[in-house]
Amino acid sequence: MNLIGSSLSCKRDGKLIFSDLSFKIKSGDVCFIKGPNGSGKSTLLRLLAGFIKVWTGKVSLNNEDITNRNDIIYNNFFYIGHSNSLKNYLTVKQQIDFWEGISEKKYNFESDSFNLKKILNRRIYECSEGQKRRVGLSRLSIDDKKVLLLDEPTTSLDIENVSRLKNYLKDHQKKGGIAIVASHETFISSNNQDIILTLNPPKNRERDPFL
Amino acid sequence: MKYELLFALANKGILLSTSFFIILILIVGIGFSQIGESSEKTLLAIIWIAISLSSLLSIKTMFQEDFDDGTLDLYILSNTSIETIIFIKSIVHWITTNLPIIILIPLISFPLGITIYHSILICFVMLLSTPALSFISTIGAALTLGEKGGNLLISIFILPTFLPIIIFGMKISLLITNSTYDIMAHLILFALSLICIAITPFITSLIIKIHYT
Amino acid sequence: MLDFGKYTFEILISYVGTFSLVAIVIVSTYLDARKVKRDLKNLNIDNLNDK
Amino acid sequence: MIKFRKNIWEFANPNNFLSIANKIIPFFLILTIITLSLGLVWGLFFTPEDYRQGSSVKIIFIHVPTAFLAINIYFMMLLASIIWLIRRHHVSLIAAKSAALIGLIMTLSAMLTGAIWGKPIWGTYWAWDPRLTSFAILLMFYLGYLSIWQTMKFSDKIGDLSSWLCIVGSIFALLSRYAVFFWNQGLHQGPSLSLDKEENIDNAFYFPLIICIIGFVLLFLTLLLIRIKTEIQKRKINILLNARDG
Repeated sequence: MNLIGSSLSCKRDGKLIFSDLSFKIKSGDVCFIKGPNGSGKSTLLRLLAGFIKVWTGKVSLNNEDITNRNDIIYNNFFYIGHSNSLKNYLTVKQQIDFWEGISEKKYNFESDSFNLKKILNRRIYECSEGQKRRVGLSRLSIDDKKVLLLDEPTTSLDIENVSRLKNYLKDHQKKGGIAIVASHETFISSNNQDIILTLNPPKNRERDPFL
Repeated sequence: MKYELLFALANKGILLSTSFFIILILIVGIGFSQIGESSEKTLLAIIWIAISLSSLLSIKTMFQEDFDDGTLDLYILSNTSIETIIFIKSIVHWITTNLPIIILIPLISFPLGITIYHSILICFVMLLSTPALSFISTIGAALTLGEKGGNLLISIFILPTFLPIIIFGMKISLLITNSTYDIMAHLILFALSLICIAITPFITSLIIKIHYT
Repeated sequence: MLDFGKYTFEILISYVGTFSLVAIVIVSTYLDARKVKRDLKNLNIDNLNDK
Repeated sequence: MIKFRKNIWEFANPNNFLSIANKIIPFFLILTIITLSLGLVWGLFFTPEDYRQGSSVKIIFIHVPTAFLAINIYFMMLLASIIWLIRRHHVSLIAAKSAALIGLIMTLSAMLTGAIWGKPIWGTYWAWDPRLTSFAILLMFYLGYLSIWQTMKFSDKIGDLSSWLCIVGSIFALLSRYAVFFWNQGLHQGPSLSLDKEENIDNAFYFPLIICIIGFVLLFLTLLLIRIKTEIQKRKINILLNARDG
């Protein structure tokens, strides 16, 4: 499996966010997106997740053009953004039930990658930020898609849980999946094969029609 | 659907909208009692205004919560189309805000001078028309998505669009209290609300997608 | 000169009313245009100074 | 010299639009002043009194043009919004935005003159006559459209939202209009102007009225051009400011 982006650019509200971005990711790779704040890390992830239309360029998965093909994206891509998609008044169990209902798959409580057993009956608003993030990340193992798009997954996680996430990603690597992570730290640094994608602001700005 | 209902129930929307309705009716009733001429016509107008106002009550939270906490992202990425979700959300909204009010109407209007038979007929008219109100107001909710304090904006945008349904509804209820029945008007009202129900999820989904580009 | 019998007042009011309403638009348009023109001028001078 | 242009979409480039607008605004201004003063003076001083309505019939020379514009400006906004949604031409969006205020004012003055005219003729300033109600409905949708621009910052997203609001608004305005017409036909006479000559009002009123309508349309166009020009320049200032501040 491979994911190729060729000369991608994205426009948001009339402004070019990034341009001429190319990458090639094989199965088993973890790709880290780097760049200063506001350089479009989240935008790139949301673009790959199909929220934002590609302005120019092409994304292809397994040599098939999937630019703006949301049906294929839904079946292969998993996206988790800054927010954890949690409802305050549900318990953790209900929240997981809800996600299971949406994706029609089950959370594996035996391996319990995100250590949720202890807090299952807690209401979400009673959880700490780190616990909320864990619950949010647990959607990873419910959906079980091939391409993971993670936006700052380690925010407010402690070292133990970061290592859990690492383990999960390593498992995912072994299964031949792809992960694209926007993060300030490369947290799987032992492996030299990680691809690092640096986003720079576009150089030659398009001429604005109003000027 | 099950979860949506659960979410809505957890928000205690039912209690809010029904108590708002009752308070509105009582206040206007007391106000009119000072003048000393509350007829069943004014009562009807109050009921229609109250029902359209209360269907706008919790509309702002309909997409806003999901938008803020990212659940809307999930919906858009899931296999279910966004139109279906809007449809389900509007129906749940109708069940939680308008249905209890409609059930209340005979209880309220009977002591205030409309015969029970007529008030049940009026309830029937409302059953036909109020779903459309819930559906139309989703457009307003989608328009002001992500806007702080959009509640006022929603009412500015949406109350005028309630007009056709309210005009027909009022007129039919007036006819009913006069014991005349205009089947044609009933049919047109029903057709109107069906058209609204059929079209609005698509418009709303288009508007929601604007927030994602 | 302006004598239309019974209805002078009505005609006068409606003409004056309409034109004062229209004048609101005209004046606001004009003021807006003038302000924007001035801003644009200032901005261009600033840009020249920068260079 | 203005070159002959192959298609109308060339106007969509703000700079082309600006250069053309700069050239034609003075002509429009002069034409507006001439036609408007001609029509109004003719209407006010050189028309006979109506045998039934007396001299109050002279209000027609503002009432009809403003009412005509009030409705047609909304149609224009609808068209411009649709063009923006489909072809994404900024000038079109800006045109819709700039027309809204003029439309609101036209609606208001049509209602005002209508009320003043209605008092001596129908004996009431305001009645829930279908046409009056339609204007009330129109007023509400103008207010809604303007409020979306008032409350939110200018961006393409807001442009999309306002265009959808305009489309939804026109659907429901039409529906409400027919809902109103379904029940009663009202006090108003039929259309004052139509191709069918027999229904037309008298010739003595007809020509000044036509001139007045043309004058008001020209007034609208001039104002619209100036407003669009200002809006484009505002966008320019914004962009320059952004570029300067980084």
